[in-house]
Amino acid sequence: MNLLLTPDQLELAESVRTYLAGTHGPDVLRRLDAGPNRDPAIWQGLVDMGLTGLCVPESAGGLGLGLLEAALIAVECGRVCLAEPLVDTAFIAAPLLADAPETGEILQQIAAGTARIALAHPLNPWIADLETATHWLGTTLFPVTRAQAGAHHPPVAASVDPLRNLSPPQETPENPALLNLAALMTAAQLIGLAEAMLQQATDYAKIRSQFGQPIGAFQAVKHQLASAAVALEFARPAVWVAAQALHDGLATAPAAVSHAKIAAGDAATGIAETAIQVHGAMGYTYEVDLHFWMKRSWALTAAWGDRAFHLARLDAAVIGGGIAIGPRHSFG
Amino acid sequence: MNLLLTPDQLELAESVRTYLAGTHGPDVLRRLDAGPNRDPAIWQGLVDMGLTGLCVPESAGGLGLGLLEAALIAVECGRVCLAEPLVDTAFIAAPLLADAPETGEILQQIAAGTARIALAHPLNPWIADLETATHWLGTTLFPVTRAQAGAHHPPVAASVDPLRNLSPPQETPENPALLNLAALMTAAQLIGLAEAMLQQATDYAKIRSQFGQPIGAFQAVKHQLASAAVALEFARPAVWVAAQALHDGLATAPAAVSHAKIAAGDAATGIAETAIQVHGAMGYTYEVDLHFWMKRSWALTAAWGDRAFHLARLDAAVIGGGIAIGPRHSFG
Amino acid sequence: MQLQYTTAQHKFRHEVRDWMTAHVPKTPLVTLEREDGYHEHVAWERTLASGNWGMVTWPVEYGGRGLDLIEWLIFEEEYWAAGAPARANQNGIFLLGPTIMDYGTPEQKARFLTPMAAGEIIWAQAWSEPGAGSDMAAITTKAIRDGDHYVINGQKTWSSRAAYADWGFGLFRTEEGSKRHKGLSFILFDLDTPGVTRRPIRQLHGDTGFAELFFDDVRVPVENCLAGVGEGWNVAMATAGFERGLMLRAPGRFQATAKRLVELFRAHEKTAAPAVREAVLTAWMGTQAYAYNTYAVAAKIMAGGKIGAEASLNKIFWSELDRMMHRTAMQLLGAAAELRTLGNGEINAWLDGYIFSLSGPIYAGSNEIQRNITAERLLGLPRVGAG
Amino acid sequence: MQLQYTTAQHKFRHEVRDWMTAHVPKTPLVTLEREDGYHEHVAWERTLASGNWGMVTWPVEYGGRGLDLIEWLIFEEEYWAAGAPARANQNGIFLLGPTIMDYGTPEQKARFLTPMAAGEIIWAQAWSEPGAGSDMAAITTKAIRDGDHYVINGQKTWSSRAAYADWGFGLFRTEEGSKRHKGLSFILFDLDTPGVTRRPIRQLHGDTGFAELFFDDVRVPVENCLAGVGEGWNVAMATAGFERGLMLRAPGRFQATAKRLVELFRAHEKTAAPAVREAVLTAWMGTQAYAYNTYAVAAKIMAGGKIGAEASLNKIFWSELDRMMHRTAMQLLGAAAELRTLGNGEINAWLDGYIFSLSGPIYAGSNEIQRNITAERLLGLPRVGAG
Repeated sequence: MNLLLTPDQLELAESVRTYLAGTHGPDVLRRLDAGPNRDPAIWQGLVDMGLTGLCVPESAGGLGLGLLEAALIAVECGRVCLAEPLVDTAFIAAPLLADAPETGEILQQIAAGTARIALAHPLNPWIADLETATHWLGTTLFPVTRAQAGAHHPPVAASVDPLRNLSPPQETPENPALLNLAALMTAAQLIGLAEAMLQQATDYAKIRSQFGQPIGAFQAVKHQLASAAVALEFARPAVWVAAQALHDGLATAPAAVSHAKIAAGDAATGIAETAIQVHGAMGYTYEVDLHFWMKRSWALTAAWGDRAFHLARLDAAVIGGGIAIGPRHSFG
Repeated sequence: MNLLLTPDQLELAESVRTYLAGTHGPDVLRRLDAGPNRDPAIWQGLVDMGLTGLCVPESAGGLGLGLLEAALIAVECGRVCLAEPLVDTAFIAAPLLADAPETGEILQQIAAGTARIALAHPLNPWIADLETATHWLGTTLFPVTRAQAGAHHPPVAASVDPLRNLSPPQETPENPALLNLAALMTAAQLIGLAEAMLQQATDYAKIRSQFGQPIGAFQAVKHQLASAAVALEFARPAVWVAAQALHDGLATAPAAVSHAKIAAGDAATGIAETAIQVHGAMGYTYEVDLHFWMKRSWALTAAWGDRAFHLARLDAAVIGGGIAIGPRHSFG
Repeated sequence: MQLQYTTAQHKFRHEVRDWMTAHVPKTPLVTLEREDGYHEHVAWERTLASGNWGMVTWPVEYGGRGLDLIEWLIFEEEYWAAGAPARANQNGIFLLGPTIMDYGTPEQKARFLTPMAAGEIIWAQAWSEPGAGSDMAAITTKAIRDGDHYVINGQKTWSSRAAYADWGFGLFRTEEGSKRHKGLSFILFDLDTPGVTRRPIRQLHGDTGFAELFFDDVRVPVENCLAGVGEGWNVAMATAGFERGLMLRAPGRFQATAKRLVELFRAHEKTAAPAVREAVLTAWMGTQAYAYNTYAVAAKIMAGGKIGAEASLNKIFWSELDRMMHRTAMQLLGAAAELRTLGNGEINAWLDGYIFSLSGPIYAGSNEIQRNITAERLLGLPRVGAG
Repeated sequence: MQLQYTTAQHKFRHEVRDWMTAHVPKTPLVTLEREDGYHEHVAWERTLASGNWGMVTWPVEYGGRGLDLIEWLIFEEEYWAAGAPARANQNGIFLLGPTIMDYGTPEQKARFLTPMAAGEIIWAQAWSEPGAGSDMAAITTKAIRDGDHYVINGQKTWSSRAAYADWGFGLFRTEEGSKRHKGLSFILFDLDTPGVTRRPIRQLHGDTGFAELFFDDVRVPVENCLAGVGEGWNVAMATAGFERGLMLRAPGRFQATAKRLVELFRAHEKTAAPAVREAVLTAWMGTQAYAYNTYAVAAKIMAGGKIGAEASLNKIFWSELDRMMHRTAMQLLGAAAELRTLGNGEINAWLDGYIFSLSGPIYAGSNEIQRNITAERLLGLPRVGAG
């Protein structure tokens, strides 16, 4: 029993954080918002970092790392509000395909960055990043036809998030493994989004002065931000545990994933409200970067099973008796 | 359409507040707590003020005032944490009996203070103040037999509120009119309790110093107390409107009563938590008077229909379509 | 206490209802935060004025109907029940108008009030500056007397309606070297005066409702100063009182939101989270309580009373209630909440409403400031320490 | 990350479980806050010690088992799952003990630790004074050196366990005229020393758990001073660190509460308010998150790390979670919530638990102080302004 992240895991996350901080700042988000909102150069950079192959077996040219490592990188993707479909392709589709029989060349193509995989599930009223995808995955993998790729003009569903590209849904049956993995990775991105918004609000509170002192010196501001820090502190480990439980195939994994998704979504949407309040009127403008993170948070909180969906799953597990609860059952 | 309290109503409430402030301070609560917790002298004082006859028709020797006046006095009873069963006898039983056919001498006895009426309803797992009552009221009025009066030794149900005397329940069918009136008057007492607790916390915050200033100068304390003031400001009118609606026999009265009971209970229990937090360790002691008000608040919040009961009634009215809602229906 | 409307009040309600039924646009207008939508909303202001519904509580001589506050509440209930558009002239009719009536000269009243009620001149607010948001007394923009003009230099920001409106009003420092609340004057100015530059600010939702205003030697006639020179702070506080107080947000607006929320809930009842059901009931209770409170305050004012710091309780309550209602709606919409237009092709008004509701606890004096006011002026807690 | 227990850990868990099954009193003890209950709980401490379960993480030479923190967490899980009593010696084994191990002389360790683990000496805290609650640096009680003794004069209050315990520890001003954090020393004293007067303080629920302590020329040998003279503040902060940090509240305690809450909900499901259902799920999530976090911190410490200001996040979280769970239970009990004993004759433990949970956000450093620490030390916000 050991819940510590390993030095290797921390170093991996650190290196990706450093790379993204240097190459994917708010200026990039504004550029993407102004023009075409996907950029092959950014994608190629992620490929060159080896991130597309993170969960691809070494036999297929990847790093063969696990879901916890993937979740740690998903956090970093959320932290910089990454628009490229790295998480969907490399951290959700790849691990699922790696477990599938007969996958042909797709894993090599994912690792090489030549495959981009969109994900479909009946829970989502749309499919994200279909038009730039080479394949889409529901219960099995399909190549994306020109018709499908073009399916978004018209009509693409416009998201409040200017960097999200949504197309009409693809008919597909439920795929529980896909749902759990996607919900987990969405929770991980929400942690990164929440951490970034808390950082932005904290930074602003240090430099914005009113009544002769930084607003961050006022207890009213301090305590709002402190409460945000508490929410994050206790949402994070729920995501790590869910990632490891899903990786280990534990029976409690679905409940752990729902817990992680709810906790991360509540932290992100709650901190979004705190962050705009701390920014005041500035936070209500498009000129402050905050809005990109807020909008991504709203989108991801409801994606891959909204709060009500995951609460209902927990309800069946916790109240319905689906899992053992109490002091002896911290981990099942 | 006029939601203003009349000068007469305000003056009446003011005079009762002044009288109770002078005769029923915390010292009295401590004395009652130490000895027998009812005091004929206090009761007689209320009788001499004419309060037992407030809702008794003038023809029967009362003042013939309405439910709104009674609710205003019930607030004052809550404010001083009154233990004598004035509200049950004079503001709940009396108006019900005044509307009943054939009431014999009971109204005169209530006005004269010689009758004390305990109230029974299947919703309550106990009956309050039975042992000092002359009668009990369910759907009809019964004299209290010695056996019943003695029914509390043994076993009386011990309330967390040291000034509440609970006896085992009396079998009785439901009486909707009793329930609505009792829930309304309970809500009114909760308003008074909440106002008193907010006042106590505010007074303490002005005199208790830490870090070289009154704790009330800290924004963290200020904002907790300000939020308490907001809760009270918008619970109060719900009680006035419910009182008038019940008095007028409006179809929306039951929903208005449930609204009032929930809002007043939430304000009281929430302000109880704020008040103890502001008092710090002092608030956790029996030596500070606050605990009397907190305990009464917990008891009354759950009495005469708890939060869940009144929410369910509102649910049927608002979501279930039992009443008209929207901008045109502020008052039905 | 009297919970029944008079026959006259019932009659008035139906008069409003009939007019609204006949005149409220059948399809919702484009958002007021966009230029095309702004003009649609100004046209609506003029339609209202054509029916003499511009500002029912104003005296008849200024284009009002001289109605009392209860009639105003009835008007607002019917207005929101009819789904009528937002008021482009909010700043004028609810904030500046009452201020001019209290502080204006007869000439100023004649000159400004009638076109205001007629919707001919739309007003922008110009309170905040980059360094003076919650701390409005930190205003630095100067208006220096030069003959029969003031010469204004400086910058205002987050000025609502300033992107497209005709005139603006705000506080300016008329006394050089003055500090804080002293030496400020309340000045009205034509937004097309040479030297005024507007820079529309894009808001969260992408549209441009408010703007930055740059003043470069802008000459404003001295007769545009409202009340005495140096009296600006008190006049502004009175205006802010109106804003936070009774008239900025009529209960009908929120009761209409609560009703739509109940309907949304009914449509999503099966998939709603447990607490959402309770939130919907809380929304109804909250909007009713806000209505009761407003009717009581209206009666108090009609009886000669005033609104003081209680205005802060109001502002905290409606802004946090409105945010809660829209947050609840976002939860009910689930995965569709992020979509700008819903399946039926309709605009996702709940999303826009949620975004707008996030500004409620910020504008018109942040709720942190309101809680300070509540604690200090209503509860009498000491001012020592950080606000 | 490794979510599986080792065979040895499983074996240990079962060893604890078997012992608890055999020894935990079948009927709940009288509350620790009453004299009779106190003695029942002290007897339980001695029973624990007889099985060498007094403090499993302590070194063997002091009567511990020298187990690691994961084993401690397993022990606590079994302890709370078995419904074992509250720990009368909490102050000693979790707070003072570790402090003595870090700062004590060999003599002090030998003298105090073994009887502590054996449950022979029960310890009381003596931090607060009437004028020094949240602001502990305002302590004024003096301990003036006189030969080989300190002479203590002054008053402490809200001293937990002081009504009945054997010894106490606290901070005293050993340097006359010193201010704030300077000139304080950490001193241990026998509560039966001549000149010590205990005045038990009646608590909210009516029982007397904590007490006021009056010191009137109380002579305490200098060797009872822990760490250097004037070092008291730093030593106390370390102790407070333990208190807020890992060991004061083991996750098992709250997981047991959450489980009982789920069972209570199942029994009242039909009449529960909608939001209560969600609160019950939130309780489970919260207690699980607290367990995950504690396991992670334990692993971090085992790997040589330290707990810093994160301890404040912990204290805020568990205290507000515990209050929320008991508040929810009170709602589920409805009209029966106010009853001290329920229909089945059992004590209404939820009521007592709710009352106790209200002290959680107050003791061990109020949550207002914890949020200041979080904002200033973890987020780096400025200290200027009111705290």
